[in-house]
Amino acid sequence: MAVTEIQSGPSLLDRLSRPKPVIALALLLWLPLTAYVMFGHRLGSGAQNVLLPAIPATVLLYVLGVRAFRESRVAVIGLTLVFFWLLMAVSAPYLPLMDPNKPIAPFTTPFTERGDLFFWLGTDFKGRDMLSRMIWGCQRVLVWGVTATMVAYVVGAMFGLISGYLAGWWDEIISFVANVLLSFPVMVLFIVILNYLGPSGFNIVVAVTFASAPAIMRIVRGLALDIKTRDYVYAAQTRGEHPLYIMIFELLPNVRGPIIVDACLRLGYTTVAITTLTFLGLGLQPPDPDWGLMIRESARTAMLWKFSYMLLVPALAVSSLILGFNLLADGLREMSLRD
Amino acid sequence: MSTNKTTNTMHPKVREAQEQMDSGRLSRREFVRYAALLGVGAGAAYAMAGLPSPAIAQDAANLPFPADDPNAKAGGILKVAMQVQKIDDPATFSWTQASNQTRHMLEYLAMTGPDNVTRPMLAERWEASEDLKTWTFHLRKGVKWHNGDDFTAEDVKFNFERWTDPDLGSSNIGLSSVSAMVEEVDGKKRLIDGAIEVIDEHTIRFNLTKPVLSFPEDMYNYPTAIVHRGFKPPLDNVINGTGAYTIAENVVGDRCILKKVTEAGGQPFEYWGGTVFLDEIHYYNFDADNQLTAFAGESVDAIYDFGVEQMELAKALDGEIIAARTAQTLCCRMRVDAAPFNDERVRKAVTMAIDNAAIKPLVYPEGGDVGENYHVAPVHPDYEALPPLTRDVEGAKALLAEAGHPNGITITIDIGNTDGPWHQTAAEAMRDQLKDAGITLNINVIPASKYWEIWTKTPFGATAWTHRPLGTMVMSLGYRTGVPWNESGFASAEFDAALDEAEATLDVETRKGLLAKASKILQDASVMVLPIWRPVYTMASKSVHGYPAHPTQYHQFNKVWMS
Amino acid sequence: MLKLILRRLVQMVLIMAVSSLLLFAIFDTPEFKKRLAVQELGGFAVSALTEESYKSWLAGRGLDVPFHQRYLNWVGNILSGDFGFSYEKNRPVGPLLADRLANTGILAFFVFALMIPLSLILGILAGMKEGSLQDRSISFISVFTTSIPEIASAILLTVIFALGLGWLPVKSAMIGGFSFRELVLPVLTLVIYDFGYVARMTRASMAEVMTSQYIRTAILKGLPYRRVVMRHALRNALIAPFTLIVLQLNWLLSGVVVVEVFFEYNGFGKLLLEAALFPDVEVVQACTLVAVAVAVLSQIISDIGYTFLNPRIRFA
Amino acid sequence: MSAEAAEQVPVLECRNLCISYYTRAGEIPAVVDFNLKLMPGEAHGIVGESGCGKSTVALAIMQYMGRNGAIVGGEILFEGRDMRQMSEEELRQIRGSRIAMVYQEPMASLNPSMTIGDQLAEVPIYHDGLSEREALARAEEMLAKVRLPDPKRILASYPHQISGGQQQRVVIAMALLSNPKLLLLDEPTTALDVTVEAGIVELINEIAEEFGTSMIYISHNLGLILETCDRLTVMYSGEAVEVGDIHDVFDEMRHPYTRGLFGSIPLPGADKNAHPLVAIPGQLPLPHERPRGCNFGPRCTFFRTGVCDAGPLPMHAVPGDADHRVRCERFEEIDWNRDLPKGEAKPPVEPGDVVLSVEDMTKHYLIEEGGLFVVGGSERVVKANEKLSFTAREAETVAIVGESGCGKSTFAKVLMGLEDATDGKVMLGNVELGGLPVQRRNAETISKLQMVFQNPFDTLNPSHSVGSQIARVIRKFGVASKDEEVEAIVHRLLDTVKLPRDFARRKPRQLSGGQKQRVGIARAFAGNPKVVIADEPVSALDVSVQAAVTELLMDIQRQNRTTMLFISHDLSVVRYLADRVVVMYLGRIMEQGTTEDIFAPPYHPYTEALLAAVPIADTRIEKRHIVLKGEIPSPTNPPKGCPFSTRCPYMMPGTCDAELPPLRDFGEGHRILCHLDPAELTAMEPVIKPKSEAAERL
Repeated sequence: MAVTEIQSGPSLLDRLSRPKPVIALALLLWLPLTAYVMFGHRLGSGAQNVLLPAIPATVLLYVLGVRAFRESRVAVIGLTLVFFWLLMAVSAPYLPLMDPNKPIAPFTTPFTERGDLFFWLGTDFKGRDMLSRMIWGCQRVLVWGVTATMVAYVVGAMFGLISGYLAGWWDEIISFVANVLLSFPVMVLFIVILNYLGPSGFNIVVAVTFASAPAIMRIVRGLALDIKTRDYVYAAQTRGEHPLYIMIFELLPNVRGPIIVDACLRLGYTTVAITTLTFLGLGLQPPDPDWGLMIRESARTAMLWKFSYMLLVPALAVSSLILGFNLLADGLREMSLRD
Repeated sequence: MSTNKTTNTMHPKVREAQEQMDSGRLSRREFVRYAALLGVGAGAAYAMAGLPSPAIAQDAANLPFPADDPNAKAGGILKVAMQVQKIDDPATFSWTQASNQTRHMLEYLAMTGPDNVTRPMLAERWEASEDLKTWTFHLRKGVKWHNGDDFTAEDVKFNFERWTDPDLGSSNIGLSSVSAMVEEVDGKKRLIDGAIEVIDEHTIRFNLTKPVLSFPEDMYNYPTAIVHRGFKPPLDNVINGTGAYTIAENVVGDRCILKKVTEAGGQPFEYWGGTVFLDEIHYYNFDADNQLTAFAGESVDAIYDFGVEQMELAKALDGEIIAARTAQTLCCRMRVDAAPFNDERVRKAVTMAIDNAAIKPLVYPEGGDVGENYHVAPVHPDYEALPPLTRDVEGAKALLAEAGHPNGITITIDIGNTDGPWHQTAAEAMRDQLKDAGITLNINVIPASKYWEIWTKTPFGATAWTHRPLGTMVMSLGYRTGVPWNESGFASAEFDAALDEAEATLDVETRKGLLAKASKILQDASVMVLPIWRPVYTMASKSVHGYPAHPTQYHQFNKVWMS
Repeated sequence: MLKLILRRLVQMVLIMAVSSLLLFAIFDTPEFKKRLAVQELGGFAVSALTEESYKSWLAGRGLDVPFHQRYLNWVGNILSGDFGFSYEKNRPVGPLLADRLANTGILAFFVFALMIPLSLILGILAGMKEGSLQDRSISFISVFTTSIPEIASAILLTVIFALGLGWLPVKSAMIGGFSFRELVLPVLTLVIYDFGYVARMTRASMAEVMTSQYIRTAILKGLPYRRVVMRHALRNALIAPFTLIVLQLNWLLSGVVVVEVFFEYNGFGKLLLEAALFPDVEVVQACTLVAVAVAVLSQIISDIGYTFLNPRIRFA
Repeated sequence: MSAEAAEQVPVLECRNLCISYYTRAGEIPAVVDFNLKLMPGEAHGIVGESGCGKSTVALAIMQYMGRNGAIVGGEILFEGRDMRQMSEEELRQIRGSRIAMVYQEPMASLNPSMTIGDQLAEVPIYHDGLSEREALARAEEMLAKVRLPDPKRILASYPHQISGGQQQRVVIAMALLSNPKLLLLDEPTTALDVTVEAGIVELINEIAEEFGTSMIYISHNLGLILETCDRLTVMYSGEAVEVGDIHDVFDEMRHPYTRGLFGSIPLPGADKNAHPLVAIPGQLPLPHERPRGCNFGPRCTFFRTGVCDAGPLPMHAVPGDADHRVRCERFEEIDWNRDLPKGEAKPPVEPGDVVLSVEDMTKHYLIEEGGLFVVGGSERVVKANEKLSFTAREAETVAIVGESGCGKSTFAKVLMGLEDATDGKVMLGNVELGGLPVQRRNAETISKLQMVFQNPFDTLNPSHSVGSQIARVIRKFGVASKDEEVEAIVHRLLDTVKLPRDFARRKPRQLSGGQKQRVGIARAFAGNPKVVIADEPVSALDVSVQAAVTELLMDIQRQNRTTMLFISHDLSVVRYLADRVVVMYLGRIMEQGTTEDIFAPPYHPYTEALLAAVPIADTRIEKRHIVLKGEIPSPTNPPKGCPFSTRCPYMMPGTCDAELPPLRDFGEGHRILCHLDPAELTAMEPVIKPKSEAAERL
């Protein structure tokens, strides 16, 4: 269906590329995926049907994105990488893949045939198909990564606006708390928090929020401090607007720009964090596939040239995703600098 | 000492046994086993059995160790990758690794060799009364402590007294032998007076409340290392032992360095066990996952063990893979007093829906035996096969329905992977099979440390049990009514009685039967899914000679040498 | 300036107090205590323990006293220079931590020794000619390397240099004593992940300076290009990266965890992780304090450096 | 003269210079067919509005085009040699030694992390191969030459440690160090206060005489050009439209744009009622949207299709004066005396009764240093406003004049309720505002008092559409609530500010500066305010646009009989539109009275200096020459006694710097705060008078 829509001419695309429809599409892509990954087991059999609408949405968003960013090659490359994984995530249940958790033929090296099955990327030490594990693996990283980042941003932006705009004691207190959190090395914070809450996706969200919200808060605070000196804020104040109104309608829309760039970078960091934590055994838990987990599980068995593919596959996968985020960020920055 | 001297003092049962053997009811090996266990020097026993003695020292001192390899070279340092643990108090060791660190310094009354035969070690020989309620140990003379003291019965007494002190929290108190010297007075265990009699400097007798068969085996249980009578924990303060080596440095989580002992209390030290070849034994701390990679990286000459998932890697490495068939297992037990498993039908349904024979190859493609949902392994001499289990999905469904779960049931198993990720593999295999019977198995993977917090409490958990030389041993450790390690909460007087009987019987044939009876009770109660008897794999480089493959990974390097 | 430092130090102490109290509270929960017992006595034994013998064990460990009291004692000990005792490693935390920090210190030293010149030079080269080919290629390289998380680059390097070419050892446990060969991979891993970031920052700041009006002035003064770059541009361009680099110290403390765990390198990060999982309260405490101290001190250093490099603040 | 000129080689000659920038949109011609001939010792002015390419020319002469700029045609001859043919090394040797440049923002043009000494010394070191010590010595004497006090200290200090004026003097000193043949000045005083500017201008003129340096002086301010230059080029959107001697161009301009320019700046004699300003219609074309033919065509009243838009236009010499050239096809057909641009006169407005009265309004700030966890945070008092008292009546325009730091914006803040007055009363009608923060004011009070802001790029929120921002005000002030009503009002307001209605849907970035200001005005008047505070509403706009906005502002005011407080530093604008003037200095009112009173003796010494400082682009005007010494003191530590005492030429030691001067009343609310006795004050000569008269006096 996505295809036909695209064929029906740019006019539609133009209409779609206005903010509202884009957001709608994003939600259409995001909510099902989140639901599927977070509550899939509750949805029981046929859970994958929720992903159906997400697939066209993804494709459509990608097309729009490419059109919007065509000025910057970097951004387009980044976008492509990210959306490749997004597409994989939403369409994984529909792809002709073997069960990622089913042991078939251990230690099958890539591009070899076992019985009537051909293993593109081989199988891991339990004989689970690496290809399908890699593809399924991106789901959890993406969902948890993005969720965590978003939550962190809501929190960070909120406090940033408050301490930036209201200043005074608000600022003193918020900034102090931020300093406390910032003076822990991120990993220490992660370890302590996750060790306390126990390893799980939701706790990762909490941990990431604790770890990144302060930094975000600082950025937003800085922007707010700058913007609040602008005459239009002054005008709003002299109009007797309520601080809340000013923060939400006058400040927030104008901090959006710089934040989006930072968000892409941070998505990268979060992905790194999740993978790393999972590798350390503090993150997502087996058996469902996840890149960090694949590394963790293979690290013990694959320490040999001929088995190194077990490590390389997830390592390269995660790197490509992060590269995608970073390039996207770079592209966006580049464009924002141009005009 | 001469063979006939041995035969003179030979336990009457030995003759009996020899007859059994001759009449073919007892395999030669089994004969050797308890000839030795009844105090006959193993060498002699082998002789009687007409077996070629497997390089067991023939000399009168009947040393428990293999004979010296003629082209053995003295010297060299053996580097082993293993978790280096805290060794404050041997009596409270929780892990084999810790005992390995001390094993070449603190020795045991008996020693179970790689061949699963138990021989006298610090004891020279022992005798059991007819009823197996009185055991007399004759201690080896000329054994010296590193501080120059002689090794005497006092040392042994001291150790037993420690083990039976409940506040020490030593797991030895659970050993059938030791527990048979303990009485419970208003909820507090204590040693029965007169349970231990010191006859003379080198003779000590134990009077037990019930017949115990496995006394010698118990004496090579990892926490039963004999410490000096003056011992006070922590060990580091009183580095003292009878072994050929002593601990020069022990840094937890880093390394444990053992050096050959040269002098004891001023005089040159003369090790009772004959020549040892290695100058030093180094343990370097590598957690289970990394030992093989450390070996691959040639940081070490040998490792403690590696998991089956690493087999392919091991095969690809240049070294010798040493596998041992064991009674180590994964016991997925259901707590009989916790819903839904307090309903026997549910437990039965679970066991019926699972086909152990199908699981084993998935988990351990090579080596190992199929488990039969009770805790006796084919490697045990007193094992007798029960009628084979058959998978019955329909029956399982029926039982579930009967138990009030007509459209299936969802259960959760706690997996700690305490003995490696193969636990999880097994659980996953079980999950796939249970599906057919409408049972949904959620696998709750938790960190090992967390698992140990709940291993006795969780309704459904997979606990790793280590190898014990006799079938009766684990049965009484884990399934007698109310024993501390009864993780399933299984309580059956019938079972206890059957087990008592088995443990009181020497005759293998009869004991097999009796143990089988107890086993059947346990199996029918469907307390556990025990799918696998795992093999243990370890690895040593080609330059290491005589590296033993012990079913419980007890290291005994006295005769190991390096080229 | 002194005021600022004082302010930060006061903050540091406060932060330390707050965080350590929190940690103590966290680790005081029964589960953690039980976990500790299990780790020490083994699961079998613990469940064999009677209630009172467990209590006596707690007492023996000094875990029975309420945690605020324990906290106060602990603080007292810290002030008297005693960092407590490691349950897991069975030795005083002080020397233990010292060893591990020393190892991590060595690691960090080489990382910085490699990373700083590399990133600064690349950054300057890129920033000098913004938009040029040289700039774009350097920028891409740095984006690329920063996109490979430590764990991934650790794997890549191991696979290539240790497993593939067999030039370097797989693990860096250094059981045979210190060895440079074993240090190479960890250092490279950290450098690869980190230099790109600094390089990009340097580039940005250099590019900004090069387009600034005072550089125009300098050029239109008729100064030779070298002089313009070396004397006028560099100093201003290096202010930002400098502070950044110092703050990387803090970042490194996170980075080393993965690397040390992966390579079995016995450093601060590995210690921290092990302690946290054990749970070895006082070690975690001590590690956290160190981490905070490093963070704040590096903050202070970067402040001082910043003011030193930047006369606008120095003579404000 | 001409004979002499013939054999003389011009210092600089630009022939058909064409400069382009390369952007994503492609090549954009920045300067087209630019010609210029500069004789030794001559000072040539280039005047034009933003984006007309005047700075580009300067940089092109320096051969410094940045990455995306390039000289695409013509030649630049420096002393007869084409600079475009020179090697980098040759250029380097010329830059800074033979040709030197002075920049618009002194602070930004000095390296923040090098001492001024080092930065100065570089020049002789690299151009004349002096040793460091000699170089520093020369730098020191040069600093003395540019009248900087205590050169030694300045040599050792960093740029941020000295004031803007001093920085600019340093930059000039740097330029003069190796005695250049040619000095380029790019808006050298724009960033400075008027009284400081005067000092710099004076300095520049002296340099011209002392060193005989040829100068190219770039500015948007005709007045400054008149005070500094001999010849003048008027540029419009990348082209020189008129070139000639100052007096030819000022008195007999032959290009419609030039005349439009003069028509739209308030000269003495201009009067908002009798002779209102005449704005140039339309706005500057964007570089890539220039019309065919005459760039000024679309805005030109004399435009004729087929003639003006035929194609590229050449420069024509004005008959009888070869040096006077214009780029206009029709300049000979136009009757320059008859078709004078003339705005229709408007009836003067009768001011009503007092709307706003300020009595002894005082605002002090407490500055604490540091905050949480600070050991010994200290406090300082900043006296932003001291005892301000004045009144404003309905439909009246009161101008508040002063330079930076005079406290005018603080005063605005207090009025708007963003700050509380520390003391005194501010009455709007019968509401006391001084102690009433905006949150506690009711919608009506708020809507009565609105503001027009200075910076057009800040005044609108970039992320909301123009319409919604006006609508918000309408709703907020309860003027209307139903969507259609609101929309109607929005459209009406857009009409009144002469903007097309469909602008309502546009985002601010799609508007030009002038248009943004119009929207700002519309927004201010949306709630039919009684009082509007206009904070330098036009100072950031281009000259030709300024007039339009100013006129618009006053028309609306006239219609609604609004009281306007017009905050400004530009006396000529003030003189043009204000009914009454309040002169502030360091938070105090120095003088106030009707416009006539202020611009005629008796003056307050500060007012006098201010008047003298303001450059006037009128050749018929003679201005007395007063240059204040020193800089404006920081309001955080004002001088004792009279705040002006540190710079006052009439300073009487012992009195002025000791106690506060008395307030002297000269009737009709004309009050002066000064120690000089009234007689002395009255005896002062007028600062500005017609030339002829001045001639008689001499």
